[in-house]
Amino acid sequence: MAQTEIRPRHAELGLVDEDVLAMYRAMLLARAVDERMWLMQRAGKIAFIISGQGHEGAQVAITWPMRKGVDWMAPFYRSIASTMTFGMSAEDIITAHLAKADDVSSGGRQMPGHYGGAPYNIVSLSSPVGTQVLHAVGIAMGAWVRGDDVVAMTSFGEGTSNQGEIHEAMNFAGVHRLPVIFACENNGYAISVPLDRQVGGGSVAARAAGYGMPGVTVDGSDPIACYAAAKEAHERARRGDGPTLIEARVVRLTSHSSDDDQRRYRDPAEVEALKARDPIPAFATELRQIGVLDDVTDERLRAEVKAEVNAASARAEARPEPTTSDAHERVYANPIAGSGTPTPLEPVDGGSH
Amino acid sequence: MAQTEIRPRHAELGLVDEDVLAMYRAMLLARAVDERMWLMQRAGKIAFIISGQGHEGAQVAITWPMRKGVDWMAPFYRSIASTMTFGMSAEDIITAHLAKADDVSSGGRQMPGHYGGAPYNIVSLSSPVGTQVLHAVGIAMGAWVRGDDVVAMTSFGEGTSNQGEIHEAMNFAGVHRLPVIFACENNGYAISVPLDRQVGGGSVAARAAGYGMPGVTVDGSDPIACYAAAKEAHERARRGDGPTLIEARVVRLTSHSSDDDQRRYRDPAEVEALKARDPIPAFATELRQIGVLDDVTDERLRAEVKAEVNAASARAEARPEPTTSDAHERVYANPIAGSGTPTPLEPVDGGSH
Amino acid sequence: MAQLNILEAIRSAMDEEMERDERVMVLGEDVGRKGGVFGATEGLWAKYGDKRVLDTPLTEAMIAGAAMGAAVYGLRPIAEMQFADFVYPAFNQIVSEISRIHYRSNGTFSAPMVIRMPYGGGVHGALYHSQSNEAYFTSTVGLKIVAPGTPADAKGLLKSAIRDPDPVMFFEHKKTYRMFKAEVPEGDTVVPIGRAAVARAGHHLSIVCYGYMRTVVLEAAETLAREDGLEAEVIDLRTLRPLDLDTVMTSVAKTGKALVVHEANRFGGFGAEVAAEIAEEGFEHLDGPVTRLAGPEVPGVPYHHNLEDWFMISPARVVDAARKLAAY
Amino acid sequence: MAQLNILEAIRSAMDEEMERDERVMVLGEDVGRKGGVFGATEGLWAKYGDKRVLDTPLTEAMIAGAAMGAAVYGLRPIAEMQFADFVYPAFNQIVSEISRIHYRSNGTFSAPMVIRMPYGGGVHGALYHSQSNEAYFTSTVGLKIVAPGTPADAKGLLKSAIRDPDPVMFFEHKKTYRMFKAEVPEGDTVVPIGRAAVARAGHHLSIVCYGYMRTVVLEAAETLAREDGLEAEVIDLRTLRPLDLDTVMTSVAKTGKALVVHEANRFGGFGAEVAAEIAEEGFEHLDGPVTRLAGPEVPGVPYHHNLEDWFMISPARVVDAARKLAAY
Ligand SMILES: Cc1ncc(C[n+]2csc(CCOP(=O)(O)OP(=O)(O)O)c2C)c(N)n1
Ligand SMILES: Cc1ncc(C[n+]2csc(CCOP(=O)(O)OP(=O)(O)O)c2C)c(N)n1
Ligand SMILES: [Mg+2]
Ligand SMILES: [Mg+2]
Repeated sequence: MAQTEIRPRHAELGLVDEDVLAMYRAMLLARAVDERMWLMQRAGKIAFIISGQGHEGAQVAITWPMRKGVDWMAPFYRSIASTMTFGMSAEDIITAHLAKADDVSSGGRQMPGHYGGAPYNIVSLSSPVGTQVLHAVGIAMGAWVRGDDVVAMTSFGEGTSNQGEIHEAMNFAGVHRLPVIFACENNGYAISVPLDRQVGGGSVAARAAGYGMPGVTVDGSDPIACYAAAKEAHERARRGDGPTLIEARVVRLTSHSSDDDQRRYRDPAEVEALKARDPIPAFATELRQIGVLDDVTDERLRAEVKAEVNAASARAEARPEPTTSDAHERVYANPIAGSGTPTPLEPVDGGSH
Repeated sequence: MAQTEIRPRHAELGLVDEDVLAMYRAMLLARAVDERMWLMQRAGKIAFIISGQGHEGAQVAITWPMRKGVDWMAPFYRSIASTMTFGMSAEDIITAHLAKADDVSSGGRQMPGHYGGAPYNIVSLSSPVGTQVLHAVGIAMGAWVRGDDVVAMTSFGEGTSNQGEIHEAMNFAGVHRLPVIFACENNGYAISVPLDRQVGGGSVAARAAGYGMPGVTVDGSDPIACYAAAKEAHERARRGDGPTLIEARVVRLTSHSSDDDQRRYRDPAEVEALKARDPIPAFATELRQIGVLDDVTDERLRAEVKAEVNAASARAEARPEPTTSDAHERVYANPIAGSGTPTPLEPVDGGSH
Repeated sequence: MAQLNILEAIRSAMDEEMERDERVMVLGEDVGRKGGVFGATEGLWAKYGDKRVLDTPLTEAMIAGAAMGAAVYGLRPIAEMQFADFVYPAFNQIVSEISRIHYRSNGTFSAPMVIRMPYGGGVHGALYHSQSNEAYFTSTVGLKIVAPGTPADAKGLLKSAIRDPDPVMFFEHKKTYRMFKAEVPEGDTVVPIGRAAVARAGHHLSIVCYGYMRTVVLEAAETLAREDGLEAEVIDLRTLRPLDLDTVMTSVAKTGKALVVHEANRFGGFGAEVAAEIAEEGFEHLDGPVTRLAGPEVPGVPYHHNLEDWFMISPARVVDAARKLAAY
Repeated sequence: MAQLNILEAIRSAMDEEMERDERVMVLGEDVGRKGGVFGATEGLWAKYGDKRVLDTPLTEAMIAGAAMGAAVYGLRPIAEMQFADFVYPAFNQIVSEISRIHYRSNGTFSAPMVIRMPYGGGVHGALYHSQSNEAYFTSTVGLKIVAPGTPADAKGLLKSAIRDPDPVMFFEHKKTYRMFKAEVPEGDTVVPIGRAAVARAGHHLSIVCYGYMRTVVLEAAETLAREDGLEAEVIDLRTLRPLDLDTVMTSVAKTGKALVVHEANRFGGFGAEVAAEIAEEGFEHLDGPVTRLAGPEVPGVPYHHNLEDWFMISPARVVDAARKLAAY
């Protein structure tokens, strides 16, 4: 399709046109799911939503080299596009948000945004930020000890990059050249606290040098640049050359979460300016420029995505709610009788109200 | 005294000959106290000793710019020379090791090596490595909030530099340009684990860039180089330009502690080679070369130091032992009656044996 | 007297103490311009500026450890943990350092500081925004632990905590923040640390609780009175460490029966200490077993409302447990 | 039957399990070439190599968190904390992550791993090399907690722990490491998690203990028998979570009196849970108050031997407490 003089960037990286279109579609789908979550939240169907809007370009592209069923991922709460690129379906995501009984992430036990999926090699996420980074490193350590050809990837924000556990994780990965990719999605804010109050010196990537690993900063609104960094990182990990820290500069298009209102701490002008860095129109423009995308295709993809989200929502909503009969189960893999081991709660009659 | 052609390094830094001689004497005194501790340990008077031998050059020189009664220090367990340079006496150190009732560090409550002294602005040290680094940063924060002209200094090993709290401490200091000096005494081992298994990339100083502060590596067996770095760091802190990370490459001349035997994990040749980097003969040679030290002075200083340690030991040994009458006191500054607040233990008659 | 909710009471305690004593400062995540994720520090940043109301990086160990350093230096920091669930990165600083510096330095250093933490469930926060993790701290010698249940107690106890020369962990049940308003004395009124309150007088059994459970238990007590003619005496501990056992035992000596209620899981919960003390001290008085009513043995409050309701202690469950005990 | 001390028993359990199952690995500070600061892993590095016996950087959060990642991935890591006192940097990983991943993933992930920790005082280790901090973990749902008191139990329970699909915290009292040798069954003998042992039969009172206290209490029991004609039944809990209340209650039903002994400070200690359970379950049987004997309320074992002796529970103190209770 491409009619440009120079070879398009993606071709240089070994991607064919179908690949970049598929990436674009993945971004559209993640955005559509995300937007649907907000609608459902406003409709009172979901108590809480934490969004990935603005991060999709980086997430799709950095996840792209990851091999499904082989590699592993320890995501964070904005990782809608990452987890979907790595195997989760729109229905999985929506089911988790609705906290249905058979939700693959947690069976309704966790809040929205706490992704996980044993079938997908996606490690179940908790809320304290940054803990997952050590899990990815532990998986990489496991693979290294066993001699398995496995790469682990983990994502986190720039505020989170200051947590001590991240330091310990990166250092350990650096010492043993473990096959792990650290993807920091730097959106400039940790809730209300801006980058210059979070990261001394302002660069997360600059920290890589202190662990003996490469640190690269990429424009997170440029999926091809992100892919290039991730491809290299993935190859490096597989070669046994160790970890890479990728800092993707992205934008947080929404408030921190549905509980936050960013107008309290961010200029209207600043918020307005974010739109110019939305990765989806940016990528669409690029794909049009290189002749990979046109109106017809774009409309077809958007229609497909919309239909997919509609169908996924309908199916997800129809799934059963959790009941309390097994609420005490699956606390231990091997429950041993004794005090402290969960048992069913006794029913109460409990007064007339 | 100096008769050399070029201006001696210390003069360039504004130190007069008496200063460098005083530094040399401080190193000798710290070494003598340290050696005395080992003797007392072997004699069964002290249960445990953790040594600063090999670190004295860096410790004396990095502490030198610190203003007594104004600045603050959060040391680590090897900081015999640092704490003595900052005000503790030989008698204070020996008394602490003997765990006497009026030991300034802890009144016999803590193990040897856990320095502290309210009269000296030296924050009481615990054992979990690295915790003290945040205290120094907190003091610097306090000074910054109040507008006080105060510098905080803290010391720790290269193994400890990997602890998450160090990352959080340095980053926070970097963000707000707090007046603090981070002195990493890199002796190449954390007990038995060598540098290349501890620090990804092998350089602690390289981490400073990731916090937006200068990181300098100095030869810890070269007191003048250490002083130069510390002087600059102290001035930077006072100017409001923020923290500095100094990595001093030192040697650990002894086993990790009296509980350790480094021959289990270190080559005899490696251990032998350490002596060449002992800062005390190295500094003596330099001082002789520049004409500041001669045999007479050296002997006088050594005799003085020996007498000082003898007198200090005698006085320390004569001090009273702690008794149990107040063992439950000074747990709370403001004890409030109630369960959980310590009370005296009831005496027991308890059986015939 | 002003009518305040608990959140307002907490905010006004901080404001008044910052006004009164310039050594008092607030630090934590989002406490500055945003005013905290629950709004506890709203307005303070504008009033006291960037340094005394300090937005820190997202690092709890640093918050606790730097607060301790500043306290040792002479300030009176109030450190906010955004949620009690996120205090664990600071655990080392709290239990190794903050709680121990006074003792280990033979009383020559101290850490006069407060750690404020929103805790508790019933807010759709699931496993990591609902924890009642007081038991990790109540066993720690050197700390004082406070968990108020009313606006007046929240304000008066926070003032005491800020002025206390020892480190105080201040547990704020987030479900109670805006739950109700109540009278709070105007002006500089402190509530002493270490004193329980008789929240309701009664003589059939004693129910011991704290925090949000005070509200739940009081509701249950009304039902018991109305439906069963049982007059429960409700003790709101307010301070968990040190424990005001005198007030508890005075009640138990009268009623002969004790029910201890808390939201956290039962095994190893703070109720174990209260129950064990009552059982040992009150052996002569008890005419029924010291009974605990606590959360189920699962690792956190689950999210789905069916599951969350299952987890939380309701007035109905208190009524049920009280009836069984009273029938003894 | 071999005669082993506790340290040898632990080492041989690890060795045999590593031999049996190549998924088992050891990681921690100085566990490799040095063989651990107490020698627990001596010889394993030479036998199993650099990766399966992995010297980590000095970072406890990393040790616990990476072990969990590896466990999720399919390995069976044994993580060593050099001293229990230094586990706190890993507290977040243990209580937020390791204990909860099974529940939060609805049973689809688990963390089959062991955290070994030398704990306890009486070794001149002072505040930070003497802690009995089990109570921070026993209240944590999702963990299993083991604290053996004999070589056979140490070996058999460590084998069970390594094979268990859940995370197990394994408390090794460092004073007992080389204290005595005793018979340990040869070969692949496991001791099940969750079962207490009657260490000594008796009928006058029950004394409940674990770890090093088993030795102290047994010595006291001999004195009581000899000097007072009192036959104490000694229950060694061995596993703290889950608690084998059946064995405890069988004893208490017989004796009518229970003394709970541990080394950690009393307020909020694990003994509170044991005492509260006995008080509630055993109300009908008790003819004396459930009594706790525990360490004093100071923030750690002090260093000077006068002070350390003051802190530690001695047989004499057990005798004293038992006499008072028996006289009830
Ligand atoms: C340990 C911990 N502390 C605090 C929080 C509350 N919290 C959730 S997200 C967040 C900000 C994270 O910022 P960043 O890492 O930059 O990621 P972003 O949300 O911007 O993508 C905070 C403070 C938490 N979840 N965990
Ligand atoms: C948190 C913690 N973990 C483990 C230990 C045990 N320990 C004491 S010193 C030490 C090694 C420290 O090495 P380094 O930081 O390089 O300092 P050095 O002793 O070499 O001067 C270790 C592992 C400890 N004190 N604290
Ligand atoms: Mg961010
Ligand atoms: Mg070292």
